[in-house]
Amino acid sequence: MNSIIKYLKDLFGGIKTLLTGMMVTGYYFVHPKEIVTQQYPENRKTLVMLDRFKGELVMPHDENNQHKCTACSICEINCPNGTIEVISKQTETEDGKKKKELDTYIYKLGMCTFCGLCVKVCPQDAIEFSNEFEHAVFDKEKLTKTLNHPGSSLKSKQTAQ
Amino acid sequence: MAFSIYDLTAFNQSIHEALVQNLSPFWALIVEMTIIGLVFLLFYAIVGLFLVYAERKICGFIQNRVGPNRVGPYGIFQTIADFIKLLMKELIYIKNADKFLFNLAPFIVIIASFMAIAAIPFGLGLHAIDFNIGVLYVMAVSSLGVIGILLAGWSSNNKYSLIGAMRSGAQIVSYELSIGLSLVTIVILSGSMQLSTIVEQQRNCWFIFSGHIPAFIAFVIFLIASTAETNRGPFDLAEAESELTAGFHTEYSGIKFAFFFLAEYMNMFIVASMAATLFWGGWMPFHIPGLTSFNHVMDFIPPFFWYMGKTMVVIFLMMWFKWTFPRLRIDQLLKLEWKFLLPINLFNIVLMALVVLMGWHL
Amino acid sequence: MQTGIPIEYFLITATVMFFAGVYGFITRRNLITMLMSVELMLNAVNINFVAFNRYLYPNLLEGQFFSIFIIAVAASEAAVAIAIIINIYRNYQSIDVDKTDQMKY
Amino acid sequence: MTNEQLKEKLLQVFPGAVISETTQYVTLTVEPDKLHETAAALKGNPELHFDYLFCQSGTDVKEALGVSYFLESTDLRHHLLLKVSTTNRENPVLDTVCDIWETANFNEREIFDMFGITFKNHPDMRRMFLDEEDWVGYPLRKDYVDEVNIIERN
Amino acid sequence: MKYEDFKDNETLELFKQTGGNVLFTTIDAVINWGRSNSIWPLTFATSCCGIEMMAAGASRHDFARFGIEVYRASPRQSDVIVVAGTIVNKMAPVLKRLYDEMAEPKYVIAMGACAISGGPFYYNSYHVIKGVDKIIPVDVYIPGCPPRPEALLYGVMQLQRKIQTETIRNPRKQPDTFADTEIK
Amino acid sequence: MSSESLILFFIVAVILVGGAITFSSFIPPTSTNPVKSEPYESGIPTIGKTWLQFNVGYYLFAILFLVFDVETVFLFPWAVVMHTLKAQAFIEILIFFFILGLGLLYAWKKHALIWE
Amino acid sequence: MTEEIVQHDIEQEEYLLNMGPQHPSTHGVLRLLISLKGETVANIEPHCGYIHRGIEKMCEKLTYQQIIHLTDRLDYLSAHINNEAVCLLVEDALQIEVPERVKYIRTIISELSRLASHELWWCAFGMDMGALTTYFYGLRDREKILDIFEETTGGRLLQSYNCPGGLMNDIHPNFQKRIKEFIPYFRKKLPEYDELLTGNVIMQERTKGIGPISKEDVISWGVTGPSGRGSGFACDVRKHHPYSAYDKVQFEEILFTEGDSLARYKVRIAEMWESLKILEQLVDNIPEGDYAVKMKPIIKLPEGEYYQRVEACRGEFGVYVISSGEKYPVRVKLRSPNFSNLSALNRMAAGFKIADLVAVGGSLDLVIPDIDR
Amino acid sequence: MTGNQIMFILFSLMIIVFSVLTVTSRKILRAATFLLFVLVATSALYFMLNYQFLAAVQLTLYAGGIVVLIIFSILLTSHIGEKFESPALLKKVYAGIAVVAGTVLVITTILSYTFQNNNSVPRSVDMTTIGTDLMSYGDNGYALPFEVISILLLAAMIAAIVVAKKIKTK
Repeated sequence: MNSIIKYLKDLFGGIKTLLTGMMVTGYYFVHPKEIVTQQYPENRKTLVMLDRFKGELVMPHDENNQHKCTACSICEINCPNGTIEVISKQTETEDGKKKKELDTYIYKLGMCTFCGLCVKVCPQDAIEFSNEFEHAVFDKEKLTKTLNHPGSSLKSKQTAQ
Repeated sequence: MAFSIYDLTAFNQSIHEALVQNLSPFWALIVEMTIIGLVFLLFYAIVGLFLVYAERKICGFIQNRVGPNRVGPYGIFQTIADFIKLLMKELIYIKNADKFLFNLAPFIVIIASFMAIAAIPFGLGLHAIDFNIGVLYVMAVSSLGVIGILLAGWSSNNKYSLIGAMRSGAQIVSYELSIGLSLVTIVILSGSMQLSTIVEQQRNCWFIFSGHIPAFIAFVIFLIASTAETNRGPFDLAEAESELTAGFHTEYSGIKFAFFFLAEYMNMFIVASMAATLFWGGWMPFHIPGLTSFNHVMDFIPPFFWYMGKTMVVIFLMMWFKWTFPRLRIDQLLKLEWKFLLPINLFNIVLMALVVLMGWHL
Repeated sequence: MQTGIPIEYFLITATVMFFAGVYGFITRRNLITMLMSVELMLNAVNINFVAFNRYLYPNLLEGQFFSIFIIAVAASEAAVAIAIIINIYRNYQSIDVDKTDQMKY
Repeated sequence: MTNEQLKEKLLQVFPGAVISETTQYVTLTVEPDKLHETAAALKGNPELHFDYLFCQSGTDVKEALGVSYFLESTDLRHHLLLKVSTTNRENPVLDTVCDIWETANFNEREIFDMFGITFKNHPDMRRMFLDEEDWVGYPLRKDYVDEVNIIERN
Repeated sequence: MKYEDFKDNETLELFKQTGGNVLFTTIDAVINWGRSNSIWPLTFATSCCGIEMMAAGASRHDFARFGIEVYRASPRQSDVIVVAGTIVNKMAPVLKRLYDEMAEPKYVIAMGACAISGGPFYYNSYHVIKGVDKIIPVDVYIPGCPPRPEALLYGVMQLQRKIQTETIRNPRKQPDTFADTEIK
Repeated sequence: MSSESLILFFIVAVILVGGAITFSSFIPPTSTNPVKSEPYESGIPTIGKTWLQFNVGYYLFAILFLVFDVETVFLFPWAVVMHTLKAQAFIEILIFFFILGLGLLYAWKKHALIWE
Repeated sequence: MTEEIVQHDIEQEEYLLNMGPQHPSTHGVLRLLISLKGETVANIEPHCGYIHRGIEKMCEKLTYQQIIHLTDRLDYLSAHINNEAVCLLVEDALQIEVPERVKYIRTIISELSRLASHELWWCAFGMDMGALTTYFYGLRDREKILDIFEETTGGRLLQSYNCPGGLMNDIHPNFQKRIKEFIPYFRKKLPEYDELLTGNVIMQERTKGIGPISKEDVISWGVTGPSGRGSGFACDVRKHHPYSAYDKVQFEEILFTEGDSLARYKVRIAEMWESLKILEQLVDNIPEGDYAVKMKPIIKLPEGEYYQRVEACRGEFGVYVISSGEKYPVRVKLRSPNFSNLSALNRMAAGFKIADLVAVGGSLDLVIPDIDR
Repeated sequence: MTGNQIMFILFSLMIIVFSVLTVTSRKILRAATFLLFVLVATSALYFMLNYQFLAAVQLTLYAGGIVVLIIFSILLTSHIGEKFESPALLKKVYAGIAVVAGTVLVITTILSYTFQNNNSVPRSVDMTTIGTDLMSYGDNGYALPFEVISILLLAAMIAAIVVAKKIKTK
């Protein structure tokens, strides 16, 4: 007799737990306002990235096409996996002193791991992360970027202050 | 009766007569059959595509998301896109596979579901064949599908497939019994196996109400067993994704896979139709004895909509199961059948016989 | 219903089916195929019963009931036969009838 | 048990043991041939009862291939660093401890994979991560060179 | 999204070089519409990017909107293999095999730095494939470590655009260089 | 309509499936490579034979199914006449069930209903 | 003819099935070679290395700051905790006292990581069991945590927020507000998890008594974290060797004694409640102060050996560093919890069915890159 | 030609061809599949003769039951690619001669005998008749066989379990 009671108890107890589960899913089915989906390409205009989001390394240029990078290569040394390549050139200033200047700042987006060390160690705050995340391309070569704009130059001390 | 305005028998008759007058009897038959075949084919395709779409949307809403919405308004063309894609996909032939059986398996699965649909009454005068053994016929034909699954699993020469096929075989044959026995319960109540008669008998009160507790138990068992029979929901061991990748159709690609996929949904539709027909009165409108005006209002909803509505409710229940429950293990699955459903079912049959014996169902 | 088809055609079909079963039973050495041959023969007999019933004694149902009972018996037979075959297979790793003539029990 | 007490206890159990305290843990250094018996005693002795080997690491420091065993007693809550090393770089062999601590089974396979130290009596001495058939060399050794796969920076 | 909003349109134009007559164009349009809106990925993830791929499939971002709902575990039934994570030397033959076992037409998305170039494991690692395009042909590269789900969705849209440039008359073939590459 | 329409259904289904498969085996792009036609097993070549290891559980259920299937089929005619024959049919089916119940009980006690 | 009859029992033959590297239930590229008898698993042989990236070797060529970005990619679900281990080790070795604020923030983010990780485990476990909806509910709630991470650290999954001596930047002004919004939200959602999966009779049947392992075995195999605590092994590093701010908060070490899959499941669910409790205690009490101490640009650890253990989401994570006084370490050993947990899989799941193997694997919550390193 | 005749030709051809294939196919699972076709075609013949219940029983038990069981046991005892060795030529010849002789003999007998078609009023074969017959005693009653079937099934079930489980204890 006990076994029959247990049998029935198992049966009805089991059914009860199943119904409890169905209540949960049923609740969400009849409450469409619980839907959390963000419809990405449609909401592109309104989509705001959180400001610290690390999407891509950029080098800000001001309106005179000037950046702050002095080509000191600290970022290149600190980068754990060689994402950054700073190519500098020697130029002579008016007073005859030799001066190192940025030629090309190569950034391999396809390798970057967004650890943030480069931005952290940069003594000039010349680089920063942007919120851009739409990078997908068909051609791998497109992922190697030159950060300094063509014809850009170092921001002079006076304008910086 | 008000719903006789939707009686299609006369319409069918007129077509039939027009054909007989103009053609020889043999050709008349052929033309008639062709028309029916094409109509059913169309119906089959539409239902299949719709069910896939419905499942996606329903599971989407259950899961707090919107589901497909980029192909056409609300994504209604999603399944058509899927179909075109699958049709334009390469078919892979497996080395060492038994090619003949490998190709045969989808045929068997699809044909089993297609033949079963022939006997289902969709509305007043809307069925292709009206057997006097309709219930048994549907059961018999749909039980052939399992052979397709077994052949698919074996001929793929793949371990996952074989395990999946064996599981599926054991599962389907076991639950076949429960389906059969719960149908027996209804046959006791109605005293007929002809589907049109069974529907007709539910004119005033659906069997799930007039059959008291036994009919309800039979309905629950039928629902569980048919979910298992169609390899769905918590019983999808044959294609248990987390264990056997894709189960018995692991090696099938492109359109052949699509047929297995389609057959799953069609089988679901067939069992849901059977549930609606046998327990919920098929295309019969909902009537409350005594409330004449209410009954008349109900009568003005066309039978086909009644039928589809009831079927969709059952299908929705099955989808709800699928998206809620964890999957059973194979031994639990068989335990459920042999130690719970089968004894309860046998007991239930005796109970129903008692009900009929005492005349309580009237 | 039976317009146009003489009963002989049914009987001939059944005959061919029956002797195919006989041929299989003689030549096959695999127990399962032998079982399948037996099923063929039983099925042929069933066709005869039904045809006779329909054509010769349509006022009776004996042929049909015999067929139904034959099918039931065939099912039971198949169940036991398969159990035995599988048991043989477990012991001898083979279901070849020639290799299993050493049944010990 | 504090480190001081543990040291005393260890000296009591293993007379003449080499004990140092360069890390936060008491360090016991043993010769390769004594390894297995020391390990068994460390687990078996009810007052030491080091039943949990929480880290086992291969080392390649100053020409010596070695293994460090970090032990903890789950009930007495004291720790020990057991070290063993061999200078035979051609064919280093040490005793296995996987009959004492089961977790050593996989760890020793890993050490074999990375350092090439073979463990005697290990039930299943195969490479753990790298390809069993094709891979040549033991990557974590200091003298490992691989010109095919490694791209050196700068 | 408008055509101009996408990146790398130059490469896309290269794919479009083949023209066709009206009939073929219509058929192509229909087929490409089907294909591009029903991209079933293979459940394949090796590391971190796999988690973001899962996140992209979840309610918040909902892959299923693009018709990518059905993750198939069998390569026979999947259309795209999203290489999410590092591929190491031991895994490379497996990946190649999986790719080979997929039915045509098949696509590859390289997701994340590891799959594109080896990422953090480019230098000094003895066991990492430096870019999955050394093993199988890649259609779309999605940088990031790991890329956020929106970036993956963007990548999928890029793939859809690429699929829409295909024609039925000269179907996309596996480049010869990969056809019989033996990977050790 | 008569049972002849079944044939038509059969033919329609065959044409549907066959047509689609034929279409699909010629039109879509194909490619060949050595491993494509090998069985898929999580990306690793299959080890050993594909043939499944032997297990009692699998076929015992098939046998039990067959036995009970026969029973089900015999129940249908009974069920149809339950209305008209009443008590007579009821007693007969009780005997029938009693005997088969013994079988089920036997199987239960012998643990034949447990998958192993 | 008669002599040829072999009387051996057929069940001794092995039927080998590969599960993985590409398999939905191995959560990555683990390969399990299973010997089957019928549907029963006779023996499981894990084959690792399908994502062995040689991180330990790479660490020997990197400075301590740079090592951190590799430890992120070990167990990516507890990335922050792994980083913390390295940072704690460096700070200990250099005997730097980090500000209280840093300790608090680290602890909060650790616990958030743990919550996120356990939620993901819950999704994956539900999916393994076939309850597909868990995947969506779990990830829906996890996104809330990821938003908190992203706002403060700039990364969703891999935050890279720690650095030796403190943090990369200060917390976002919204940080506390967001957490205080999240806690009640999640307290409401957690019971739903129980209703949907934990209580479900199918789930109970499928996990109760499946994959049992005793306390002695757990200790011997070195199974730690929730998996170990499910067998009664008190191995919570937060409790026994407190680091950061764990000595300042009240929380329970969840211990179950059954040792089966259900116990491991329940430990994780209970740990989510505990994490919420810890968060509540900390979030309002973050002290003012610097977010990092000034470190030299090149860190050189004094010659010696160092070991640091922390409680990652899946168990005890340890870093063992041998330094020769240079800026690069001589040897870095990363003690990964999953590696030990995996080794006990055969012990747990052998003798059960394939479906049970999936359940046991799910209850161990393996992260494969952490195993292979 | 009427539809009936076409159907008959189709199905009898199917039966003949597939029965021959069943016994000659060298792949066992194919043989089982051909057997399935034979059985389905037979059931179609029953449908044609309007024995609908019998046809459904044939489909359910033969095609859905026995064939499934046979396929199951084939799956367990033989693996893909395995072929039978062709039977010895001599055996084939002997069997062939015997079978052909038998077939010819029977067919000639059939053709030489004139069947008297009984044109009495056909008895309806709807389910009520079948059910009443099955449940009643006396002339058209089959109550005894009906109950005996249950004993047969019991015996078969016990036998199958005993045989199958026997080795388990070993």
